[in-house]
Amino acid sequence: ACGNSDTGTDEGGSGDGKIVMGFSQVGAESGWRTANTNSIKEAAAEAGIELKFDDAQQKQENQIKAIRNYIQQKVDVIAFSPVVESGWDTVLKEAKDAGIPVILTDRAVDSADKSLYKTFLGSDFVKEGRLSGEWLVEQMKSATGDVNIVELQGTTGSAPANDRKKGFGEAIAADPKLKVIASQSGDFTRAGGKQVMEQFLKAHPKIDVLFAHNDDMGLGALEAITAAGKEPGKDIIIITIDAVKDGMQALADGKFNFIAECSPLLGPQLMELAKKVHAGEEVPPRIETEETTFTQEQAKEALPNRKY
Amino acid sequence: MTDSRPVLTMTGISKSFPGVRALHNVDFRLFPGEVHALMGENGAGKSTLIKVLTGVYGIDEGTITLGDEQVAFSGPMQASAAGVSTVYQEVNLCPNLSVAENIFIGREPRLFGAVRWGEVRRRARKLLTRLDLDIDVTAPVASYSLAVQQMVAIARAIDVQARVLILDEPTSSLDAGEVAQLFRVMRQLRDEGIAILFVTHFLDQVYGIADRITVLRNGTLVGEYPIAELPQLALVEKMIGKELDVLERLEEQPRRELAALEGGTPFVAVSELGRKGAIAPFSLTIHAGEVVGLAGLLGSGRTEAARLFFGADRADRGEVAVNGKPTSLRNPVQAIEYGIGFCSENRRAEGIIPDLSVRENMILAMQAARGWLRPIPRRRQDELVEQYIKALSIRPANPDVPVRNLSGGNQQKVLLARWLITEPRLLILDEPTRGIDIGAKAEIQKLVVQLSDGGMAVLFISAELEEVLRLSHKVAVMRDREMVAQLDNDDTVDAERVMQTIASGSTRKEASQ
Amino acid sequence: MASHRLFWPVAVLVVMLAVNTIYRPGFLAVEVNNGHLYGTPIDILRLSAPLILVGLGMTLVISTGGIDLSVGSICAISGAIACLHISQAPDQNSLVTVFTALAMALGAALVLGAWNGVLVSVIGIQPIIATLILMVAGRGLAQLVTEGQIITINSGPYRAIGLGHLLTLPLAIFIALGAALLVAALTRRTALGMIIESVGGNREASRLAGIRSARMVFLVYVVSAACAAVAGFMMTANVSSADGNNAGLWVELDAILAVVIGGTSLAGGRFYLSGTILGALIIQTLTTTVYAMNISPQTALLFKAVVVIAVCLIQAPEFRAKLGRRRRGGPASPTSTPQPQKEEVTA
Amino acid sequence: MTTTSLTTGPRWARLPRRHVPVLVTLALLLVMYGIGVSQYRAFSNIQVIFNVFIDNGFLLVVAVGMTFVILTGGIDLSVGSVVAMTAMVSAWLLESGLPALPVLIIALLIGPTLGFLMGCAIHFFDIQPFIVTLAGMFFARGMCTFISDSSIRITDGFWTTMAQYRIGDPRGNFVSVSVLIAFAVVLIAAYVLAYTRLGRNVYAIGGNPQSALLMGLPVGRTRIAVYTISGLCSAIGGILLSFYTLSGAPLIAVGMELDVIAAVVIGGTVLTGGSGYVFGTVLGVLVLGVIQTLITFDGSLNSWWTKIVIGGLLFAFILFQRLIGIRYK
Ligand SMILES: Nc1ncnc2c1ncn2[C@@H]1O[C@H](COP(=O)(O)OP(=O)(O)OP(=O)(O)O)[C@@H](O)[C@H]1O
Ligand SMILES: Nc1ncnc2c1ncn2[C@@H]1O[C@H](COP(=O)(O)OP(=O)(O)OP(=O)(O)O)[C@@H](O)[C@H]1O
Ligand SMILES: [Mg+2]
Ligand SMILES: [Mg+2]
Repeated sequence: ACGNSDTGTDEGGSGDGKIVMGFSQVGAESGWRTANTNSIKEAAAEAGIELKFDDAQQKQENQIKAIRNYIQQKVDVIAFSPVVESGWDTVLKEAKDAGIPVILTDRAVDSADKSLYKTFLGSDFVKEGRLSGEWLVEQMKSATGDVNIVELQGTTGSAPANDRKKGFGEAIAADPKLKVIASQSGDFTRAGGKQVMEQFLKAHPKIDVLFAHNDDMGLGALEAITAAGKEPGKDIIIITIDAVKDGMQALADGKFNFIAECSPLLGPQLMELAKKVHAGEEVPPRIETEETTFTQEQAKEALPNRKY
Repeated sequence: MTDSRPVLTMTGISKSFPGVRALHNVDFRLFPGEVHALMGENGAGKSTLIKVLTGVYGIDEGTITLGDEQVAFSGPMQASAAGVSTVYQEVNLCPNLSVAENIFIGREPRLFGAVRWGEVRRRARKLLTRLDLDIDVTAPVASYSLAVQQMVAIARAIDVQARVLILDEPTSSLDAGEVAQLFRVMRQLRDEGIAILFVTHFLDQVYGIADRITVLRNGTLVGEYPIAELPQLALVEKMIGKELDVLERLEEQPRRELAALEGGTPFVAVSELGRKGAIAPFSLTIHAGEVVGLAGLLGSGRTEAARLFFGADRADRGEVAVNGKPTSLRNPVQAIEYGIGFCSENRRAEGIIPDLSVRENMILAMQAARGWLRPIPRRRQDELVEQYIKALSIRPANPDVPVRNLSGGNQQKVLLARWLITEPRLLILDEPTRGIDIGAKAEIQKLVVQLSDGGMAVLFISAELEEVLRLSHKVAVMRDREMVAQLDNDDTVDAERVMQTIASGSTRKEASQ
Repeated sequence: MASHRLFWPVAVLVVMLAVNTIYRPGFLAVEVNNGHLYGTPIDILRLSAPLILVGLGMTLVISTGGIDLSVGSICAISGAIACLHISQAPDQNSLVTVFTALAMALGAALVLGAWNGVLVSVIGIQPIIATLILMVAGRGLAQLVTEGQIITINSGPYRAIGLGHLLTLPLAIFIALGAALLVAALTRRTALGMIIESVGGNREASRLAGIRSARMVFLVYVVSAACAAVAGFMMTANVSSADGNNAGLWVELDAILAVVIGGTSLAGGRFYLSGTILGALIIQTLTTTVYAMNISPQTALLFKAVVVIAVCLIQAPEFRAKLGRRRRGGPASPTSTPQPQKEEVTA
Repeated sequence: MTTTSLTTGPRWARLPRRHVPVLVTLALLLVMYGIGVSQYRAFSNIQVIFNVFIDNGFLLVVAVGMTFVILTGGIDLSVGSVVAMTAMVSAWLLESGLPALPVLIIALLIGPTLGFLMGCAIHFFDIQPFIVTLAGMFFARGMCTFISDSSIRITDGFWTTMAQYRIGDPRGNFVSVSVLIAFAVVLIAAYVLAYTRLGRNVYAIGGNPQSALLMGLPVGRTRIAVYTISGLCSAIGGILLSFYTLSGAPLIAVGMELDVIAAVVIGGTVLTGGSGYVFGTVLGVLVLGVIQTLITFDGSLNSWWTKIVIGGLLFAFILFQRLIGIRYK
């Protein structure tokens, strides 16, 4: 069932006319990622696209290997979520030479040669950070005195961590009252977020705002805040990114104050694009997923039909 | 015979380990063209003196002069570069490397930096021929018995064009033939003007080859004597500091008479027991209270036979009966359950647990037999350990030092104690007196006699044929991994007769493989 | 005093705490909050509990000359199984549910430990590779259990494993302490410890002394898995959720480090449980220090590298001997002559 | 290392015995490849094999260095981080405008220097290699994020040429320059281990360090040398990786040390030292590469099944390797 036609034509495609897509996923490092994978798999099945899926386990080398193998298998479209931004030129060139179009999802690459891929579909991490920052600036307009912010970063060196930090930093620069007094990596995990927050709470008697680079760290930090005898959402304002179900629940419960969405449900859009690209249609070079932000009220409304 | 100026002078050497003063103000001289025996009891400090000389240990006080220069080697590498070639006690070879490589590593013949393997093998073969050893030099050294390994280590040392050759108990597991061969080579080297330092516990060997003797006792120098001025008894007295009556008593002991043991069921009877590639099928019975000696030359398969008795290797044919009941000895645990104990010849690889203390090493077998859930009470441990430290005069007499810090001979005693403590019904002793000093050896022999009188069966293996004959009721003769004869040890049997049996033993060589 | 085996690890720990206290005087402060003791030292104790547990098992494994890389995965699997069972139960707070969950998860961990044990002791695969298999596949199994999601639970009794209190102190501390005492009693009150050490010190020799070496080797992997399972409960209970991918990630490395800092040699042989516990405390204190002193994540690893190397230098007798000699400007004193070889110096 | 005489039975029989583990590994690798070919059509393309080499060239080089270390009975956990650090430093220096040659030289010096220092700490202070190299791992990884917490692109002409130059046949099958470099490293290492004193000393130390010392071998020097060699190989691996990805990224090659150790051990080298061959290591790397290729060709596994299947394949492989190997023991 796995073999596709290999009848000498360079531009393959299986005999039954089904589009074959090779997709290399970063890994399964978070619930968000799993939702992303599921969305793509479901959408592919729905759209009648044959999906060859590979999990790179957070290793760029594995993704490059996977892409090379897709080229060998002469798939019709290659899509992948790059683990890091840089380092793709060589293999993308090989794909181009083999005449296989490439779509990037979720994360961008920094190739100077934009012809190496057809389009990018995903979120803008910088924007997510900025939206969070802007909301905070708005909230704190009337505040007097310094506003002490602590930040829980994602995995050091990863693109979402870098970009979200950047976007947030840019936005709060608008108000000199807002100060990031401590910033540590919580590795995007609940345990990490909790452990770091515990220390923040002890080292800094006055914390007004927590900005976490994802929901999971925020959820971990919640526990630390409660254990310290403070009330999350009131004593400390909590802003996170992602909007996974547990995070939305916390928001609806009034424990979080604001979430910038980062949607994993790229599947349908990706399949649309794949079909277009395969048919040779022009597609815009950059497509951002439709994303929004949630406040506590919005969360209460949205929660019942949250899929992930 | 000797030059007037020593090639090596050590003066005022002192060396302490934490809690032990191994050497105290020792002087030592070595002249070119002499064989100099360094004598002393176990733990007297012989090996330490050698290691201090070659820089394995730093010295606390004293000076070492080699030739005209004062030296302080940082390690064996420097020492051998300066012309001091050493065979340390215990076999120190790399088990994973081939025989040829072990001989030449560090000074392989090379061409443009590349080792010439063909040349290495050729020269290794030649060198071993000189020692009368014909073995496959490409096989890993670990595949040979300890005795062969010892010969390989000697070969390595004598190939170096050295000024000083040091041999620390090189003969501990060799038998007469190899020793004679080694002595021939040593004499040759001596005549070439090389100074040889030789350590052994065999007095005959000392008197067979040495020119002078230095005696150490408890880390201090007793004296230096020309061989002619120190008769055996005086030497023993100097070594142990008192007259050795034990030894004499044992010498006087009558031959072991074969008691009326043969009638009853033997404790262990094996028939046609064998293992492919190791030993041809053989049959042997051992009765309670009987001492059976295994005689044979190096590599004749004595160790292999003993291992089958203990289940250390699994026999692939033949039958075993313990107390008349057929059974099989599949592993040591089972053998121990039957009351069999086995003291291996290779104390370093198969005997001591270096990290553990003397106490733990001693009680290990007993504890293993009791199971881990029933630890031996501390009081009982103390009793047992104290008893055997005294009986075997183990030094230092501190049960809590790691056994690795003991001298070679004392480690051997600890192993012996490990099995004696279990009070086995059959004790297999493979070279139990290896590296053990003369006083302790007598003690051990006495102990064996005592225990067998008390009903313990013993399977006794020793490179020293006299020792085997002195203790055994019955001698089984091995040759080429085959049991060729069994002799009742009566008046007609002596070393010569055994050697003859070995030489003329039926050669069913093909059948053995 | 300085010659005691635990002197230097303790000294390191004290220095680390002192530095922290100088940086922030409140570091060691402990106050009562909601009837519980609350403060950084308590955090360190609580957070090091899982590491201590994993370290205990790892100590035994290493003592036999082996290594167990799969402990992280086993933490994740056991946590996942327990949380999955609880999350599916109608009443998450029921003690019966929680105990069934724990029993199931522990059972699974024992099976996995036995698997490791068989590979190493019966089939004779090198420990590092044998346990690497489960390290890789085990993550997959954990995710298979959680289906790649984070399972959040809301179970008071289960939470208590990670966050509950007893006598004003976190329960986790008592669990770790209890496990440590249990393992210590099991190994030091019986002959098990000596037997394990002898297997690690010289496997062939202990076989010939009548020890069932293979059985001992098998056993330590099972014990290690059991310890990892309990650690897995703590990790997941601590955040009330099971994350198949991240729970116990890299804990094997920390555990090995703790064991080695504690003075047990990776070559096998003698083991020191109290050393391992100190090692775990040192590692956790180091992590906490990074947060407490707000060392930027970009330089945190450099900081850790420096501390780790300093810790081992201080612990190395060779280093102290050399340092001492330099300071005194002369050769070493007679009593402290360095011995070039620790291993197997036989006469 | 061949024996001249084939006439005597035992000698002839003994010769291959030493090589049995490697031969078994090779046979199993071929079986695995055969399974791939029979299951997936495109698997039989020559380029698939070439890709395994292209994609694992740097891993191979690093594994060769690790083989030296493991042969002495040591271990080097720092390799993955040193690879990343080398790539990172190269990218950073190139970005700051330094020409290719000095960058190469500097980058190639960092790894061996760190290796040398670690070797010294291990030898002179008698600290366990595990801890020392773990600290080295923290240090090198720390340097990466210290230099930059986001990835740096390489646009240098030399680098891009090395990355994209294809050496191949007219039918379009090709290998990259890195593959040739990797092969060169393998050959040199094999030669060093088999024919030089350094190489033989490595084996001797692995066999029994105590004996090696008493036999007058330069144990300290050799120990330090192997960590330096491992550092050098990691540095070369880092350069190859920077060719491969044309960038330096702080999080690249995380956990690579385990892959490398696995490759070396699968290749038949014993972790306690003293026995193993570079050729075995090559096979070990190929085994991991082929497993990875099989997984991507299948393309139907989800994330967790991927891990389980990798573990399962690894298990099956090692089990057969062990069981078949035992027979010949
Ligand atoms: N590394 C060490 N650490 C502590 N003590 C040691 C060490 N090496 C030797 N000793 C002690 O030094 C003393 C002398 O030992 P040495 O090995 O020199 O004896 P020996 O004369 O060679 O004895 P043997 O005849 O048994 O070989 C012994 O008491 C021994 O316990
Ligand atoms: N020509 C030989 N000379 C000596 N040993 C040999 C020879 N050929 C083989 N061997 C080795 O001898 C060993 C068998 O000897 P084993 O140890 O059983 O004999 P042994 O009678 O106990 O001798 P030893 O006195 O050496 O202990 C085998 O390991 C074999 O490899
Ligand atoms: Mg000695
Ligand atoms: Mg023997």
